Amino acid sequence: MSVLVDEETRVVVQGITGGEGKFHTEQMMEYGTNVVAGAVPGKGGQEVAGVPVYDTVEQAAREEDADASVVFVPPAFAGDALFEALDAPLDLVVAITEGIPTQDMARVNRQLRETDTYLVGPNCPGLITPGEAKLGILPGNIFSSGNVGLVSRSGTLTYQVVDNLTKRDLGQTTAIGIGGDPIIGTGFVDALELFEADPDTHAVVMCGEIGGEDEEEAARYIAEYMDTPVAGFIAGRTAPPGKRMGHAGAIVSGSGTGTAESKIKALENAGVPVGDTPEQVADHVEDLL
Amino acid sequence: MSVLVDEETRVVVQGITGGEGKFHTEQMMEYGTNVVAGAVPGKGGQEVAGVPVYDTVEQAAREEDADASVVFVPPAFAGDALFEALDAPLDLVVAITEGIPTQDMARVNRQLRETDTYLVGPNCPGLITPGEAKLGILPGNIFSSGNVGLVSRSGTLTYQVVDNLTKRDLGQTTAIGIGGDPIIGTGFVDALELFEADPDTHAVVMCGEIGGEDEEEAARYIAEYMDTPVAGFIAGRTAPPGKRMGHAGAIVSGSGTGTAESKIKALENAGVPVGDTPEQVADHVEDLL
Amino acid sequence: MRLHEYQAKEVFADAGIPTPAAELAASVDDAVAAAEAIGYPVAVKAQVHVGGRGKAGGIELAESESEVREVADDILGMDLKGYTVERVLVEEAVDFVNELYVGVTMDRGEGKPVAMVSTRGGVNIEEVAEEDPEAIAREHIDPAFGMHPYQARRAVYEAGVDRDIANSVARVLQTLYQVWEDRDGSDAEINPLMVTADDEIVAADAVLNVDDDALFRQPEMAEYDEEGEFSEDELERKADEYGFDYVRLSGNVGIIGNGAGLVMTTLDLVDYYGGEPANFLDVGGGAKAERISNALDMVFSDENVDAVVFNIFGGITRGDEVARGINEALEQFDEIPKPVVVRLAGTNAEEGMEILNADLVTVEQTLEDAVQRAVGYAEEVDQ
Amino acid sequence: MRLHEYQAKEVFADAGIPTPAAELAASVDDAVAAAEAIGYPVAVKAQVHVGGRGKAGGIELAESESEVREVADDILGMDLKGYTVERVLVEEAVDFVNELYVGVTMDRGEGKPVAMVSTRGGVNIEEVAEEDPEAIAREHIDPAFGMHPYQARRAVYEAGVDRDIANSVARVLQTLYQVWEDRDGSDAEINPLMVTADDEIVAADAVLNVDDDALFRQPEMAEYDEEGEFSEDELERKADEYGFDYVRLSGNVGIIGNGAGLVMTTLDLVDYYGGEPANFLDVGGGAKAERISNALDMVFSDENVDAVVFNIFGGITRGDEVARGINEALEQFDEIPKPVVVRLAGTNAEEGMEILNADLVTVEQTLEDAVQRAVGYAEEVDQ
Repeated sequence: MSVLVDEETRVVVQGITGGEGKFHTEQMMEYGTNVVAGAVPGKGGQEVAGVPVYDTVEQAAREEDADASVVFVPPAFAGDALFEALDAPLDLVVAITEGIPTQDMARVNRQLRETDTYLVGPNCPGLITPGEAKLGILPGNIFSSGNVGLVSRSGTLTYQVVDNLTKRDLGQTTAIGIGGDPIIGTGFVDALELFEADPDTHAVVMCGEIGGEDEEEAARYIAEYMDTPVAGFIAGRTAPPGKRMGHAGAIVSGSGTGTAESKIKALENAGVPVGDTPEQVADHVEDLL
Repeated sequence: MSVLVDEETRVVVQGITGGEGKFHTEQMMEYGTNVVAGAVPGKGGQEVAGVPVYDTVEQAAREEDADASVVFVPPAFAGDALFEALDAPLDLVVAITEGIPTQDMARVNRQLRETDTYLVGPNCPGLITPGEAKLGILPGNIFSSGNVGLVSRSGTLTYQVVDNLTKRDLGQTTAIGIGGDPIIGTGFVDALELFEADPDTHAVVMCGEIGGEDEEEAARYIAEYMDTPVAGFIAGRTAPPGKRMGHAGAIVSGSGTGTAESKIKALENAGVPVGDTPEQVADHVEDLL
Repeated sequence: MRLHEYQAKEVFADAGIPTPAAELAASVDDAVAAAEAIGYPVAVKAQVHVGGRGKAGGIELAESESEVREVADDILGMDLKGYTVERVLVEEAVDFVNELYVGVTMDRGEGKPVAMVSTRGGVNIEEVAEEDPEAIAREHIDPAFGMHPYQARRAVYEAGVDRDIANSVARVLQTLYQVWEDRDGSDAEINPLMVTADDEIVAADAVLNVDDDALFRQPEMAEYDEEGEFSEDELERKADEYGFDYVRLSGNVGIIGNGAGLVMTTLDLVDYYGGEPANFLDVGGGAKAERISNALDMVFSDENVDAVVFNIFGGITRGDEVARGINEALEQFDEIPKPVVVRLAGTNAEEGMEILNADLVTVEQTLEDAVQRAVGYAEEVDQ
Repeated sequence: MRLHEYQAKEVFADAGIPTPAAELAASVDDAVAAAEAIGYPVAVKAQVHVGGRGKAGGIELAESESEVREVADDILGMDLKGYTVERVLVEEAVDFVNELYVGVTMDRGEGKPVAMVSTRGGVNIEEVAEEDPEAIAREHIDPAFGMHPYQARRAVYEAGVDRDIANSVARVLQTLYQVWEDRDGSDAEINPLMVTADDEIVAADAVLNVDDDALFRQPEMAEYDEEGEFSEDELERKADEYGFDYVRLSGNVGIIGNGAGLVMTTLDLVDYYGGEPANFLDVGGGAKAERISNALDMVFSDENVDAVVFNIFGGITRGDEVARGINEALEQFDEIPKPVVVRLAGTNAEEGMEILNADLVTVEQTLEDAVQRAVGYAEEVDQ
């Protein structure tokens, strides 16, 4: 089993006619993802990578029975594309786009709370159920099927951790990159809930980083509601206050909130072993299984 | 019993320091309404009609444990006053103000759907549970306590119909003036639901008028869900198309929707006897009880 | 409040919607000068607040100076459904291959704005809505967020607009919605939105109605109102001055009351008892003596009226004040112009009844009796 | 992107928030002329992007021409926390009786804007927030509706602002929110908002930070950015030019990687294995040869750096392209300036490893080994 996506998921790619959209559509299809349509205003009637393009997401969803989308739309138009996807409606929307204005995301987030859609991202690598489907830009070859769920705020860090897992034959149910922006759709707690409810996920790896309080909130959720064991990793122990470390969300505030220390402590208090290195995370997962 | 208001209802008057606000606060208190506070920005600390005034509705609700408000705020500021009341939060908000811009009401209505508050009005006379409390500007003396629920889009027409009822000893559980604007909070269906759930309401009078489709919708609701008998009246049989008959909402569209004829037919098809005159409405109620 | 075509086009053009070159003219010479400046052919369009101007002869094409002179002379001063045409818009005649419809209004049932697009523009859209509702694509707008760009696009594609012009039409619809929202519109419409052979789009007509209740925060729209109608019905103009909700009808029983529902009911009863209402006149809540006097003046000024029923159910309005107002108003006359039947109920009704001068009016106790009595008087006069 | 005080005040004043009379000056003579025009006393304020300017000597009062000359001379050219002061704002000194705080920012946790008011203005508000959170009234704003006027009033009353000035302060907060929303602000702040003896309120300082991701639709704000900082850290300015996410730190191990989380992890591992990171440098996704070369240039230019670890986990980024970029960059040197350890994983990593010129770099297979090797090199150099 898996969470959010599997081989049945019918995917529409928003922005399929752009360079990135086209390239990753091909990559996704090569991996086995069931991409059924593209959606680009004004490009309806065309074909990209063998799938039909529609002018609106609603048309694509209606005509091709799509239930998920992956968004490669440029940041200036991405907020509108997300509203369109929520309104189609779709069950899952994966926003790869980096650099969406924060106020646009606050509005999208407001609308999201009135829907039953899962939004993953933005500014994320997407998610993958190894051997079934990937929605996004993750390199499929490093993943393997198994019983570890993974949720992470960072893209390449996810790859690093997955690589360590896969090399020890610790395969994954689903790996979700939730994105590094200050305002994202699916957060740690949402993902942990999904993994907790999935009988095939026997352990979860949670990769957090400095900034915000999502990891602390996740720790409270784990302590209170989770039976599935969790191992953790937190990036940014050496980040100075007030500096943005690449991700718009990765910033330790001047008043000292959002530090790695506070997150690690919260997780450890919730019984979550936190690795000092990605290798140690794999050690912990082996112990937990 | 009654619906929405009784002698326990703790009322804050928004706009209590204005002429109308003050006058009707006194009238309401004289009738027995439990007015516990006023709310007017900048007037906190004053007293009107013996009740304390607060700067914000939230303060008034918190300090005096109010659960309802009556709004006498001028139209330019009334939309904001309604948002404030919904956010306090209160269980019931009665908006007397006439002339609130329609787009303001569309926004209030949007917010209303996310709350559990009943908004009655705007542009309405309010509501009354005879012998217990009135919230609004209705003349208390024509009402009497009994088993007839009443809901009406019009103020003075309500008085006329109530007068006919009272003179035959057909007292009322609660009478609700829902207001004559195109966009209102509590509609016919909401009010009918409340009366249907009230064991003491043995019959309901519904006074509609031309414009919109609320009466048709109410007829469908009555046919499908109501056991309590309903008698009806529709004002505006002689109204020409395209002319606004006083109420902003009372207009028969050029294409012929919103006519009295269509509303009467819908009600009669739902088994609701519709009176040609207010006197006949009272006849029907006597028959139904 | 309804803007004239030329006013609505000004507002739309300011917002960035393409409109044809045009000039307003109040005389034949001005119309000719405008046409010469714009270049032929031109359309000469009556600027009055009535629908179906084209069919009624209020819009004519002109290909030359002499034709402009002729049609402007015909249209200026003509009576169009009761309104005298005092100004015409002289406008570049657009050579179109297609006519679309775009509009925004408030959907009362949903309590939300709705944006509409149809490829069947240039005809009465209400007829299209009835005959073939599918021909109009509708998007409901969340009033909290306003119109999302994808909604404009979706409506345009849904309506079947050609892909070549879809983006331009979507932009016009988005702008139209923004104007509607910014200006507190009740309706905003472009019909037809013309499409030219080289895929340009132009607003060939324009409707913008503004919410009267919002004029306090729309000073520019209120100014347009001042430039408004020249030749409305005289009584309706008087009602505006007095601040009454008033509608003139064709019967002979004048009706005055307080509260829209009760006044409508009084009209209905006049009809029910065999009479014909001459008007709807609501004096509103809390009316004092002067308002009462003004209301009587209105109804007496209507030469169709043969008798008057005055029906007040007091809530805020006090019976004694109404009675005093009626007395004052009627005492000015040597002879009461038309018989007046009064019925007072509610707040201070008894005091009112006592105050009323029974030499000047007929007093009845119930609504039904009052209406029947007035209908009877009107029939007597009528014979 | 952070506006200077004088820029933020321009924006606030345009929106209707009262600000003191002020002029920007780049020389002592200009400062004196400005003060003469404004009238004494004036405040002379360093325009640099650092907090706590006052305590650091960057803000001084002057009562006369000679005093202005003296303090302007002191401040212009001074080094303020690493920034050279090139301009001062000469401003009317406001005679206040009270200092308030108003601010708007995005509450990440809630995913909503939050507006804040406190009567404890004029001091570091983050300290107030920690010591006495109750002293700051907060209103969360629904981003669909924006700030309702009642919310501004409620925050102001909740904060305990005097009733006499409550409405004016609420208006300022409402305007500040509107500026924040219209300008795509990340933070907007007035601290202190001064209250004078006759209940006037004046924005004595102003902060407006704009969301970098929204600059494409904020051309006016982007222009302000051009007038921006004169004397940033040279390496950080270079990073801006190259378009890297870069943060300079104090250690001696230079770090280059792809992806924020992985680069942070690399820093953490350098620390874990006993080294000290010299920087955070993220080349981003899909980096090609030129970017790789630029990244190496950045790290080599940092004289603190003794060794470099280059850690790539390819997703979009391809190991072979990275390897070629590294070779190209290093082949330009007769002698490699600092030892470089490279670790490639993910997409085309094997190809990359083969391509890498082992004479120029040290290749490691795992992240842990690469970091340890680089830390070792740095220690050697350091000795």
